[in-house]
Amino acid sequence: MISGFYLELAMKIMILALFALSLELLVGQTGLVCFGQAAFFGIGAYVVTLMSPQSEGASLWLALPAALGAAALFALVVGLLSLRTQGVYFIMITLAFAQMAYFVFHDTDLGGGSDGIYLYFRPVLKLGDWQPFDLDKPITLYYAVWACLAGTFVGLAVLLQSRTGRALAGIKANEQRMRAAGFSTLPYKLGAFVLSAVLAALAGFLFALKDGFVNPEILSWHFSGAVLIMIILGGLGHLRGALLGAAAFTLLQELFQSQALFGSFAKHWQLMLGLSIIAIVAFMPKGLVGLPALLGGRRARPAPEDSASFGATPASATSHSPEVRHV
Amino acid sequence: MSDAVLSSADAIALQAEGVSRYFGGLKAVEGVSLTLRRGELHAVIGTNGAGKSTLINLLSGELPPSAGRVILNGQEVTDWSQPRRARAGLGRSYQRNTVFLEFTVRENCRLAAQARWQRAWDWWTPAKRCAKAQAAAEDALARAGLRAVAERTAGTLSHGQKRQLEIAMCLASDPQVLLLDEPLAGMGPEETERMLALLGQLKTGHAILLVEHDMDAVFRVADRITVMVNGRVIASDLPDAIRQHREVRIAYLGDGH
Amino acid sequence: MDFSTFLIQCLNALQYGLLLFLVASGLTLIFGIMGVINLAHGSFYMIGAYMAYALAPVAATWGGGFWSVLVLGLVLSVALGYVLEWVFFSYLYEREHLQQVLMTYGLILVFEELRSILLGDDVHGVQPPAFLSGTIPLGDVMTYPVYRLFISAVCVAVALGMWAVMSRTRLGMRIRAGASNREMVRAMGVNIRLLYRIVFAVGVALAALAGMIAAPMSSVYPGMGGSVLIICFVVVVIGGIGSIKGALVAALLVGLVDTFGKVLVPSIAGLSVYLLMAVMLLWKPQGLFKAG
Amino acid sequence: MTSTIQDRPAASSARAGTAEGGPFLQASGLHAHYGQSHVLHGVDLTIGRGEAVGLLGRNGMGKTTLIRTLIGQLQATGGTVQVAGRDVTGQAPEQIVRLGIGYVPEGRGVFPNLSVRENLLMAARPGRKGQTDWTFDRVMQTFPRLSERLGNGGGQLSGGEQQMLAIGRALMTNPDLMILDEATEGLAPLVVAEIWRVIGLIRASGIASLVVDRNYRHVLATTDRCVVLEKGRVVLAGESETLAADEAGLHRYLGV
Amino acid sequence: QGAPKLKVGLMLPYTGTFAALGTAIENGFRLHVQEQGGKLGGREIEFFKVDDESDPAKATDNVGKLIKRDQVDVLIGTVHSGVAMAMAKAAKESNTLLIVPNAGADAVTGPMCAPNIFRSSFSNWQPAYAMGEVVAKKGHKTAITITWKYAAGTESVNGFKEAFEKSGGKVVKSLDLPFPNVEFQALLTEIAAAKPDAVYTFFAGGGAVKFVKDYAAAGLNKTVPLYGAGFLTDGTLEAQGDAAQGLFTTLHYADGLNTPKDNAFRLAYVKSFKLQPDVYAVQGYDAAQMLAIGLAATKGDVSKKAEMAAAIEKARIDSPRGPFTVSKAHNPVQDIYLRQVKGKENVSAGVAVKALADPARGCRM
Ligand SMILES: Nc1ncnc2c1ncn2[C@@H]1O[C@H](COP(=O)(O)OP(=O)(O)OP(=O)(O)O)[C@@H](O)[C@H]1O
Ligand SMILES: Nc1ncnc2c1ncn2[C@@H]1O[C@H](COP(=O)(O)OP(=O)(O)OP(=O)(O)O)[C@@H](O)[C@H]1O
Ligand SMILES: [Mg+2]
Ligand SMILES: [Mg+2]
Repeated sequence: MISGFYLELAMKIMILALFALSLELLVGQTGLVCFGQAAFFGIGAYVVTLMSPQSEGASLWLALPAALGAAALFALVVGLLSLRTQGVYFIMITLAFAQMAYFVFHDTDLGGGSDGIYLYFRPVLKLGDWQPFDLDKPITLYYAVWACLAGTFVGLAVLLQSRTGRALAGIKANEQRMRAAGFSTLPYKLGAFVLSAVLAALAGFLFALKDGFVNPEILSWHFSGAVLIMIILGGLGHLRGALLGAAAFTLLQELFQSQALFGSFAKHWQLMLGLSIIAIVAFMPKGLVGLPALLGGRRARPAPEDSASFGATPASATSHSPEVRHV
Repeated sequence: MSDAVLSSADAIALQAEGVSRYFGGLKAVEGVSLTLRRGELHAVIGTNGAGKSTLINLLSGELPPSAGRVILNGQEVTDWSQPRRARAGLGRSYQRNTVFLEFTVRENCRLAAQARWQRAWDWWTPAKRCAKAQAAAEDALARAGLRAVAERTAGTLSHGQKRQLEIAMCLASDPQVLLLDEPLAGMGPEETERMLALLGQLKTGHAILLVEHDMDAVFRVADRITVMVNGRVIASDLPDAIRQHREVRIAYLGDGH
Repeated sequence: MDFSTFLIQCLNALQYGLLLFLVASGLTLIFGIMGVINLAHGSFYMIGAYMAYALAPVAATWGGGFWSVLVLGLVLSVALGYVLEWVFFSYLYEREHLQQVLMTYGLILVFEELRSILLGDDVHGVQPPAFLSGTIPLGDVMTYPVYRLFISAVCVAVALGMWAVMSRTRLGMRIRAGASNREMVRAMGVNIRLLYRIVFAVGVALAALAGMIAAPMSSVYPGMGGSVLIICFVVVVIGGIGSIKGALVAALLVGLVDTFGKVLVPSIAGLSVYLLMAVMLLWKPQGLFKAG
Repeated sequence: MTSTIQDRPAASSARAGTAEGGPFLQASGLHAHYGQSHVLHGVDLTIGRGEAVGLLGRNGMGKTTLIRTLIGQLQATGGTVQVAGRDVTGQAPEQIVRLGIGYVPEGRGVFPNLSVRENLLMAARPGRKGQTDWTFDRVMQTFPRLSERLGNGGGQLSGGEQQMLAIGRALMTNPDLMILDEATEGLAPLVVAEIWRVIGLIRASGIASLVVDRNYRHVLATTDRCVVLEKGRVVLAGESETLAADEAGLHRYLGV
Repeated sequence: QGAPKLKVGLMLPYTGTFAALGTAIENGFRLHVQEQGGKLGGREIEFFKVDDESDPAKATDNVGKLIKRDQVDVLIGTVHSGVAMAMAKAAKESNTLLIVPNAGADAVTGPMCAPNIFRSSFSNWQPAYAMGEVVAKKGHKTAITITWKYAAGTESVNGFKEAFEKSGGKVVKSLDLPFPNVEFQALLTEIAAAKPDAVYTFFAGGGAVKFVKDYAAAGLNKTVPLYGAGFLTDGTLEAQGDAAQGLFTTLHYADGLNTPKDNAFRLAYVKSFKLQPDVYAVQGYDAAQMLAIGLAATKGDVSKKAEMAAAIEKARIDSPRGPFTVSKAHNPVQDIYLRQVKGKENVSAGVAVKALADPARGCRM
C-alpha cells in the first residue's frame, strides 16, 4: 500500500492527467488549441475553496456541482465569444480570457488576492446521516481521484467513437466540409469546450481538496502552457497520450530534482528536463505514445499493403507485354 | 418527362432570385436568377472567374449574399446557415478537394452520411452501430467506384481519386439538390464516363446544378444551360440554343463547339 | 490630467509601443512569417541583454565600446540562430506545428539554466553609451532620457527595414511563400531550407538586438525573457499574423492602452492589455491587418 | 516488364537530343514508394531538348508520382535521373529545378498568402542560358484575366484563375522543360485552347514539355511522343500520331 | 553519538528570479552550522533540498516532499511570500518546526502564527513603518507610494502609510502596477505631475533596478526625494550604478555596521563562499542560530516544541545585524536601520527605530 509522499505524488499525477485529458479532448480531438485551460482548473479549485466555511467542510452535493457549474458557465461565455476565431487567434483569445480571470483573482480580494486562500476542511459527502466515505482520509481521496480519472478516461473513450466523437474528429480535420455536410459545428465545438472546461474544473476541484490551498498562479498562463506541453509530450490525438504526458512530465521533473541521484547538480534540473524534452521531440515524432512502435521497430510493422497501392484492381502479376511498342 | 411536369411549380427545387455577391469593388456575382427543377440537370458554364463557384457558395449558404434571395423547396432560406440548408437536402461538392485527409475513404463517406442521422446527445453508441449511415456510405462508395480503395487513408489517394471521393461524400448524405462544382476536373477518361453515367442516373430523382468546363460532357448531359460572364448571366437556354448563341461562342466556347 | 501631462503620457505610450515592437519584431519574423510558434523568443531577448552585459568588458579589453558590443552581439546571435535552426528546427516543419512549441519550451529551460550556470543569477546594470546618456527637459520637474529616443529611432528603423524587405523584395515574398507551402517553394527552385535558416537567424538576432538595446534601460535579470514573451505574442496576434504594419500598429495600441490603463484605471491595469486583445479579436477575428 | 524506350532510335523524334547532345531529361529504372506501397516499378522516360512528351494513364496510375520523383520531391528508391546531362538522383528539388524546369503541380499550389503579383515575382528568374523570354508583362498578356486581379491574394482567386497563375508562375522561371500536371484543370475552353497554343509556342521556341492531361486527344495531338502508365509501369510508349491510331491500346489502358 | 542525524529541509528558490537569494540564505545557514562544528544541539545535520521555483501553485506539493517523503525535522524556507504561506499551513498541520528566513508576509506571524513557526527576517510592515516615521521627521508633508500590486508591496505601503500619517503626513496617491511589469514611465509622469514632497516605494530585484534608474533618468531624483524599503537597493546596487547614489532606505541590516559580530560574520562568509554576504545571508545565518538555541534547550529533541519555543522566545539572538529578540508571535523584535547608498554600499546612517516589534495583527497565540 502506498502512503504519504508517494500517495500524494500519485494523486498529483492523476489530477494532472485528468487535467491533461480535458485539454486533449479539445486540442487532440477537436482541433481547438486552448491556451487558457488553467482558468477552468482554477475556477474549479477556487469555487470549492470559497464555498468551504472556515470551521467545517462544505457539502459535496453543493460544492462539486457549483465548482463544475461555474466553470461551465465561464466556458460557455468564453466559448461563444472565442469560437468565432480560428487557429492562433483562438489560442490567443482563450489566453486573453484566462488572463482576465487570473487578474480577477490576483488583484481583487475575492480569493485572498495574490496570497491565495486555504481550504481547511474538505467537503463532506452525506446522505442523511450516513457518510459513505470521508474525503479527509488521504486514501479515500486517493480512490476518489482514481475513480474520477478512470471514469473520465472511459467516458471520453466511449464518447470519441460515438457519432458525436466522430463529428468532433471531422471538425478537427476539416470544419468547412463538416458544415457543408450538414453539421452545425458551433454547438459541437461549444459542447466540447464546455465539457473540457468541466473536466478541467473537476481536476481543479480535486487539486484544491488534495492541497487545501489555492493561489492565483494556478490560473496563470504558465500552467495552461505546462498542461499543453504535457499532452504534446505524450502524443496528440491519443487519450493515453495525455496520461503518459502528465506522468512523464511530472516524473521527469521529480527525477531530475532528486538529490539522491544527481547530488548538487539537481539544482540544474531544468537543464536536464529541457534536454530530455528536446530529445523527445527530436527522436519521437509522435510523442511518447509512439515509443512502443519505435522500439518495436520493423518487427511490429503491418504487412506491406502493396495490393492496395493501386486503384481499381489489385496489381497482380500483370505481365502483359505491350502490344504496341511503336519505335 | 413532359414539359408540363417540368414547368409545374412543385417540381421547383431551388431558386435564386437576383442574388449578388461583392468582394470589395469586385462584383463576383450580380443579379443572378436561376431555377432548378427536380428531374433536371442544369449546367452553369462560364469564363474563369465568372462567379460560378461563388454562386454555388451563395446557394449552399457558405457565403451570405450581398443581395437577393434563395428559395429551397418553396421556402426562403436566404438567412439559413449552411448546415441547416444541408440538412434540408442541399448538397454540394467543392472545386478544390475538401476530403478528410487523415480518415479512411470509407470513414469519409460515413461521416458525410452521418450528418443525416445526427444525435449529439447520444455519446455512448459507437458510430459504427449506425447501420443507416454505414449503408449510405457503402452505397456512395460503390457509385463513385471507390470500393477498392475504401480502406485507404484519403491522404494517400491520387488527385483524381480524391476528386471521386469528393463526389462520393456529396452523394453519401443523399441530398435532393446537388450543386456540383466541376466534378469532372482531374478525372481520367474512364472515370469521366462513369461520372456522366452516374449523373444521368441521379438526375431522374434529383435536381442537379452542374458547373463544368468540359463542354463535351456538358452538352451530353445537360437539360438546360446557363452561361455566366463576369458575374452576370448572359444566356440561359436549352443546350442547342446555347451552342448557337453568338455571345456565348465569343466569350466562352470559342469556335471549337 | 492636464494637457501637458496628457501629451507626455502620449509620448510615453508611443515610446513604450515602439519598444514593444522592437522586441516583437523578431517574433513577427519567426512566428508571424515563418509560422514557427517560438516560445523561446523571450530567451533570445534575455540572451541579448546578457550579451550586452557580458560582452562589454570583453569589448573594452581591445578598446571597443557600445557599437562594438552591438556588432559582436549581433554576429553571435546570428550564428546562434543559424545553428539552432539547423540542429533543432530544420526537421520540424513537416511535423505537426505543436511539436515546435514543445521544442521551444525545451530550449527555454536549457537557456535559462545555461545562463544561470555561466553568468549567475544576479541582477546587473548596463551603462548606456556616454553620447546617449543625456536628458531633455520636459515640463518643470521631468526630463526625458535621450537613450529612450535612441531606442525609438532603432525601432522605427527596424520596422521600416523589415517592412521593405518583406513586402518589397523577392526575398520577402519567398519567405512568406515558404510559410504556406514549403514544398512548392522548393519546386520553384528556391533553397528554402537555407533561406529559413537565415530568416530564423535574423529573427534571433532581432530579439537579441532588442535585448541589447533595452539592457541599459531595463537592466539585466533572470527571468526577464518570460515577462516579455506573452506580450510579444499579443502584439503579433492583434496586428494580424504575418503583417509587419499590423505588428507596429498593435504595439503602439498596446503601449497606449497599457500606459493610460495604469494611469486612469489602475485597479484593472493588469487586465487592460488582455481586454484589448479580446475586444480586438472579437471585432477582427483575423487581427488588424490580415496578410494575404 | 521491359518496356523501355531508351532503345528507341533517336530518329524517332525530330528534335530529341540534337544540338547539345543528349536528351534534356533522362530517367531509367525509376522505382518509388510511399511508405510501404510500391508505386513506380522501374519507369524509363526520356525527354529530348525541345521535345513535347505526353504522360497518360488512368487515375492513380502513378503519373504525378513519376513527376514528383523526377524533380526530387519524392526520393526514388531505385533508378537514376539525369537532367541537362547531370546525374541528379537524390538531389534536392530546388537543385534539380534550377537546371531549367518549370513545374505546374497538380492542384495548383498557388501561395494563398501572396498576392497574384507576388506569386509571379517570387518565382521569376532568367533561364539557364540567361534567356528572359518570359517576363511579367508577357505572362499578363497571355492571361489577361490575371492582370485584373494583381492585388488579390492567391487564395481569393477562382479555380481557373489559380490555374493560370500556376502556369504563369512556372513560365516566369524561363524553363527549358515545362512540366504540366493537369494544367488545364478547371480552365474554360477558350483558355484551354490558349494553353495548348502556348504549349505549341513553347515547343516551337525549343522548350521541352512534359504534359499530363485528362484530355488525351489533345495530348496526343500536341505532343511528339506519349507514354502511358499503368500501375506504375510504362505499358505503352511511342510517337503520338501512332498512338492516336491505336484504338485498342488506348481502350485497354485509358478505358476509352 | 547514537542520536540520528537531524534532518533539515531547505525549501528555497534555486531557479528563477530569486535564485540568488536562495543560495545566499543556504550559505548563511550552513555557515552557522559550520561554526558549530557541523552539529546543532548535539546532532549532526543532514540537509534535504527542494527548489520551490517561487511558484505558490507548486508550494504545497513541494513542501509535501520534505515533510512526507524526506520526513524532515525542521523546515527552512522561503523567499516568496505566497510559497511561505503554503509552507506555514503545511507546517502547522504536520506540526513541523518552520523557520522562515526571508518572506515578509505579515500573515506568517499574524493570523497564521503558531507555536512551531518562526521567522528570522522581518515582516513587510517593519521597515516600511520605520520609513514612515523617518520621512515624516524629515519634514515632508505629502507623499506618493508606488509598488507592484501584490501582497508584499501592498503590506509595505500600508506600513509606511500608517506611520507617516500618524506623524502628520499625508499619502496623496498610491500608485501600483501589475507584477512583474517594469514599464514605469507612465507612473513617473503621474508623480511629476502631482509634485509630492516625497515618494515611498517597494520594489525588489530587476524591477528595483529599473525603477531606480528610470526615476533618475526622468530627473525626478533631483526634485522629489525617493525613499524605499531596503530591498530596493539590496543586492542591486551594482546594477543601479549612479542612479542609486544617496538613496535612503530602511532595513534591519546595513553595510558598515562595524560591530565585532558583523565583521566576524562577513569575514567568515567571504572565506567560505568567496562571495560578499548580504541581508539574505544574515537571515539564513540567524535561522540557524534560532534553531540552535531551540535545540540546545531540548538537547536536540525536536519533538519538544513547547520547550524549544520557550527557549527561542527568551533568547537574545546575537545576529550580525545586532542583537534581537523574538516576539510572542515569533517575529524578530529588531532595530531598523536607516541606510544611505554610498558607492556600492548601503551604509548605516543610524537606527531609524529601535527594537521595533511587528503588531502581529490577527495572531491569536
Ligand atoms: N474571397 C474572395 N475575395 C476576393 N475576390 C474573390 C473571392 N472569392 C472569389 N473572388 C473573385 O470572384 C470572382 C469569381 O470567382 P469564382 O470562384 O466564383 O469564379 P468561377 O466562375 O468559379 O471561376 P472558375 O471557373 O475559374 O472556377 C473571381 O474573379 C475571384 O477572383
Ligand atoms: N502520399 C501518398 N501516400 C501513399 N500513396 C499515395 C500517395 N500519393 C499517391 N499515392 C498512391 O500512388 C498511386 C499513384 O498516384 P499518383 O498521384 O501518381 O497517380 P496519378 O496517375 O497522378 O493519378 P491522377 O490522375 O488521379 O492524378 C495511387 O494509387 C495513389 O493512391
Ligand atoms: Mg470555380
Ligand atoms: Mg496526378
